[in-house]
Amino acid sequence: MQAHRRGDRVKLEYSGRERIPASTDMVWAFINDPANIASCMPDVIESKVIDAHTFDAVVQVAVGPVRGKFKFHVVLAPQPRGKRMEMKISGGGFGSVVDLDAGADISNEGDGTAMDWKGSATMRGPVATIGGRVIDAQAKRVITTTFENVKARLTNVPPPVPAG
Amino acid sequence: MFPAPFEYHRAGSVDETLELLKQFGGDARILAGGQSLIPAMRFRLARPAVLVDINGLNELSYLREEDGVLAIGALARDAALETSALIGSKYPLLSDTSALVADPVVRQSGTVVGSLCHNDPAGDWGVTALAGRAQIVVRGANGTRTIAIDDFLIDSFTTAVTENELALEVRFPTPPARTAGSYQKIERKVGDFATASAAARITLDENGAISAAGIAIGAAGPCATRVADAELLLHGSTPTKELIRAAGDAARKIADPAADNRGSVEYKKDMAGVLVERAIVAALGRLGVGGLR
Amino acid sequence: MKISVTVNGTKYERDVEPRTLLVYFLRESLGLTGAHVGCDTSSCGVCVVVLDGDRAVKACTMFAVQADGHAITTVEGLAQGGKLHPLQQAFWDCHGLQCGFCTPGMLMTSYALLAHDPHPDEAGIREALSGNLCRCTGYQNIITAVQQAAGALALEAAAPEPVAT
Amino acid sequence: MSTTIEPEAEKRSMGQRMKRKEDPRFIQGRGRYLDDIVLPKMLHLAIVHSPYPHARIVKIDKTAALASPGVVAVLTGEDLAAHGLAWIPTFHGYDKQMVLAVGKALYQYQEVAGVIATSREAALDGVELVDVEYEPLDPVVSPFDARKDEILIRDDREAKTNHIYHWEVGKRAETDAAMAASEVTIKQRVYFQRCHPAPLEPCGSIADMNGATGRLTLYLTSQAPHAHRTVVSLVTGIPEDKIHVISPDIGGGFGNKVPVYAGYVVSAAASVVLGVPVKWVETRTENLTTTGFARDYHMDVEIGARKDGKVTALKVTTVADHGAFDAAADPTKYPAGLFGIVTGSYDFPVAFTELDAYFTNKTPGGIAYRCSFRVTEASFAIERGMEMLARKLDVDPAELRLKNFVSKEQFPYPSPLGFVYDSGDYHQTLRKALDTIGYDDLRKEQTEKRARGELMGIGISTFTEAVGAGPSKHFDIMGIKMFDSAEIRVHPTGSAILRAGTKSQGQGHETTWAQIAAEELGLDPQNIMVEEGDTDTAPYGLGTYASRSTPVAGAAIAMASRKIREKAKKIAAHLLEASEDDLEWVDYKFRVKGLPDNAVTMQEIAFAAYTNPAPNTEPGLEATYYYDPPNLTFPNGAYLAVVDVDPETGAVKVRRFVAIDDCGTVINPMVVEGQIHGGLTEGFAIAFMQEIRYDESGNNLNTNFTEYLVPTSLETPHWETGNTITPSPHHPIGAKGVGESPNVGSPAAFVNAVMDALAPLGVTHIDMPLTREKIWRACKPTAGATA
Repeated sequence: MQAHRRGDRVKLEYSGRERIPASTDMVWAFINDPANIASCMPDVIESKVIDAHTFDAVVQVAVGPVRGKFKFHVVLAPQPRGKRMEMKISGGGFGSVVDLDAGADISNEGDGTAMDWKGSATMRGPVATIGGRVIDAQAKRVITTTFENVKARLTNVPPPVPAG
Repeated sequence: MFPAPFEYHRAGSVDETLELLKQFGGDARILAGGQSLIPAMRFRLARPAVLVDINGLNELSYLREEDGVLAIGALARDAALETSALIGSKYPLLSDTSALVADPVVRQSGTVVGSLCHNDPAGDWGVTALAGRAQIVVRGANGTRTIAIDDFLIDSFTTAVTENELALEVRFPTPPARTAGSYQKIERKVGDFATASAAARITLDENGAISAAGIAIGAAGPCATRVADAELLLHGSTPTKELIRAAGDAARKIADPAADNRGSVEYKKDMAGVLVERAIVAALGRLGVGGLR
Repeated sequence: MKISVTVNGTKYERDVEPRTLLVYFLRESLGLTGAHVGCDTSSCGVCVVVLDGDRAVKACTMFAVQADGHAITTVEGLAQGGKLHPLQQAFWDCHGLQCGFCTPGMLMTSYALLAHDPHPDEAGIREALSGNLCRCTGYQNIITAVQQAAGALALEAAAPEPVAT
Repeated sequence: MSTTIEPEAEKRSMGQRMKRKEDPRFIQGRGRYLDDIVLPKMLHLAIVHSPYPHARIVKIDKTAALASPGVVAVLTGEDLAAHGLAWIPTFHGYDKQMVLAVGKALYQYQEVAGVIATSREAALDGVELVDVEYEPLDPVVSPFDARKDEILIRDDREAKTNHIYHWEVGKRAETDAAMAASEVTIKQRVYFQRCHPAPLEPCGSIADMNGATGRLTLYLTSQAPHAHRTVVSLVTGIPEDKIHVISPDIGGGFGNKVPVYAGYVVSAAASVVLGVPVKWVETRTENLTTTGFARDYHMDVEIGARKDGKVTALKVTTVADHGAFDAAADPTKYPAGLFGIVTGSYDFPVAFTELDAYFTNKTPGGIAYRCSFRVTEASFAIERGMEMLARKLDVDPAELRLKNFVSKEQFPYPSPLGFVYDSGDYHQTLRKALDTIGYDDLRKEQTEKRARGELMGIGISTFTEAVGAGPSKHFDIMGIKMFDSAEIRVHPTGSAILRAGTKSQGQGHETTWAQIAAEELGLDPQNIMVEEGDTDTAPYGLGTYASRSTPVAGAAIAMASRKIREKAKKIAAHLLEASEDDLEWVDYKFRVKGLPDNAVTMQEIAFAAYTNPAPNTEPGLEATYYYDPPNLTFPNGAYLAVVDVDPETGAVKVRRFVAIDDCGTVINPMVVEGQIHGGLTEGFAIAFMQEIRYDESGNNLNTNFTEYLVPTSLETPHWETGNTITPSPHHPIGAKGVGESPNVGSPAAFVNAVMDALAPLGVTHIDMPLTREKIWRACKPTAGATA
């Protein structure tokens, strides 16, 4: 799985594709449950489902010199017609704000499902320039690992151990 | 800007350092030169609960050449390499690099091993370590292990050193005869991280063909990147303009930089190629091979 | 925690928080306000002091606790016996300063430079001072000043010990 | 000049390379800058900033911050509103600006709350804990988008538009007609990027409200302490006698320290509320993101000419980005500053310029960064335009300039946009620059290099500035006329104290002001102490910026000295037992005409003024003078840059740079050279690296020194300087001002040189900063197709 990056320092974009050996309906049902998504985010210390579409999560960040807790507020916006799931993840930590937007399109592929996803991270605040490369690494990790874990959970194999 | 509070411990020995790391685990960071860590702490981007200061371990400040290896201790500072006659005469690749890291005052504190452990994607030493086929010696509670640089650099800001280990030294193989290197960097001004960087280490055989090549680029991916295709191309070939251009193109192809204030992906990819070409030309120039530009 | 630091030849014992940066320790605990603060990223060099006689350090990128047991020289320690250090004299003579804010850092970086290399050429000085920013002078007169000071120090070094014949 | 008699060289003060009197304290680390001042019981203020460029503020929760150790208070915009301090007027009073955001945050990093604590660290700990809930709104980042009025930035204003004002000067119809009739025309959009002065000392304040006396002492990093005292009085209602502004040593200003900033107001409010001193010192990030930026002008430059190269018309149309408030630092009657200087050094028969300014969700500002109110933008526009015209006409750019210069016989020269230039000899100045650099040889070298495919360029800039604001008929700030002042008291033993309404930030006033007074009075400049920056002691003045100190306060010093000399003459007559009419001032002495040995020095006169005063005259020897200049002064110069371009990487090497300046009479050549070196370095920085850029979401991309690039000694070229002198006929000592000339004139020289190097590739214009990537792009074989 390859994550691609482009965009400006403060706006970083990632994309990738997961092939999941499960039916489209199963995948769709899985990612519509905030508890499932919360459980797929990496390094979650605690999470709290607020309603059918939102949850809060506290993530342990550990990239290079950065060690700390990052609070995320996640809102799921399913678009059932096109089987597209949009996620808005707003986070805070280090005196700055990071917004992650992710979208996944679910489609039939052979006897499984393809999940094409795209994510972008926008950093605001002093962190953007001093810690751009660090936050980039962390945002990439959160987004890619979350989708990898969705696949892993539906493939019924243990999720990969995140690097680091 | 002021760091968040932390607990400070000064290590009196390597063993004590390991003891402290064992005690505090992931909450602790090693403080060596501090030139990346302290600014990150001032912005509260880094907020370690514990700092283990190893600046008192003078026994780690060595530059030592023995058994075919140059060993650079964990406390050897960039400026020590910059001013060392040994490095200047025998290790031009390292000498070049030491003069281009950050700025001359920062280099009086910053350490080579610390920079490798920080593993900033735009850092300098990872690039040179790849081209020079360096190894890192790491000690933990269970003893010492030696890691090839390719296995050491894992991802942005992530290395093979675990929470309870201390990187003791980096080892560069002593260059065999007819070997030279060069480090090239584009920076917007002194003190900047690289827009693009490249290192080359070339060994010629008696007939003037390339018998060994180490080529790497920086600021062109999650961490410093070896340009294996260029190394393959160069190996066994006689240097020509076309060959060097092809090595540069291999770098252009593999470079996967992120766009930022320093430049677009397109520019950085091309600069990766240009700098690989220039590093090879400069290394060959040091071996008396000219007329390649 | 308690630290003991020798600054400009005087030993000070003080209690500091680990997170206190060396520059604030000097400025606020010891009242030595020559070293300034101009940025948060170790870029500008207005905070430079000399550690253990010959190492220029950015005092905003070092904790005061790290100076425990070490000797620090600041701009206030340059003049000896009521006489300006040749670097200070040269900065004055050559108009090597305007607003004066970068001057202590420039002087201390130059001091460490001359400790290692008593006869730097223009290129060497430009290189050595490239971790110190100045917004006023365009550096040109600073470089001239360091050259003048190097010459004066060489004369001073030669003077006290006449060659025996 | 004031005197036709040539004084003895060794007694002369003017024109001497006198070492600076202020230096001993700076080289010994004994300067006293704002952050060096510590007052008993002093608290520290740190500020909470908006991470969003445009957002509604839903809620501010102080609870956690107030519980943090050391935190004493948290102030928000609503708290300030209770004291009538939520909004303050902008520089010229046409708009108002929020101190702390109320309702909406209008730009990224806008001040939202202030945390006051017992230490700097504790204040920052508190800042982290202030919980602000934002509702982000779409930002407007470009003035061209602002113009559409689809998103209203300032709903607090009566006019529901982002348009701030339209300004124009000159003859529109005649210019359009002349342009249409021109045989050759050029037209180009030139963007002068947003940049920031970034003095090494950030801004700061210490407010100390004394509850017992009711007096507020404000230590400010202020280039204009008196103006700030008046503004504080008007805003707070505190009587002006109860406000004491002290501007200590300043670590560079460059226009950055002219406006009033939120931190000043919040620290003052906090001191009033808490009854103890409160200090605020900016971080570098705060300096670059919240205090006055400069430039941000999008200029369409149009020049018409005859085929023989004689210019026929000039038209410049500008769109200005002012950020979220109209806080541009310009005199009240000049919303676009002195942009009318855009006809430059050339004799245009007709010209017209207009400008429209817009609000955007960016930091407010528009300050005069080492510049006399938009003169830098104007000079860049005309000098780039003349270069493009030379290219179009295929004539040498030096020849084109020589052909079109205002000639020295034309002074005083009325420009088509309303200025009357005082003096100059543009032909001589450019010829001197060409000779110094060896222009003809360089052109030969360039021809040879071009034949080999190498890229070498020579750039010229021959600018004229308008500085020294200004005559009271035209120039005021919020109604206060832009005079300046000096007070001189000669002590009995012949030393003196001189106070002025200006404020040095490195310009060397303690030296040059003493030199002026010493020359006029025949005293030793070493024994004239100069004091500025204390509103309790200095006479009222408008401060130091826009190259106004020497033209205005320098004149006031000369005039105050002459007032003293008049009185001294009475005392001399008494001492020499002669009639005043029989005395002459020769060689720094009053002597009886025809009896050269019968003379008294100023020192002797000073002693007599206190011990043996003349009958029917007041004892003492002192004078105050408020100088209202009759006109602006017009420094000018010819700058030449030589560059080599590496097409492979886009790197530019500035090989040589020659600057010939005419700033009229020179007070201290050493100080003038220093000013020119510094200004050229800033011009170099602007041409090649300095920029405050925003992304499309309104994020500031250049928030500290790792991204806002200040050149070091290694990038900075070696400068070659020289001068010509045409004294200003209306200034008492003929001086014109110089601090800004090099920053005004040099950016065009650098850009013209690089464009000249790229001419063989067909490149005519690239906007600053000329980064390697932009030049690399222009050099790519496919550039023509993709540009």
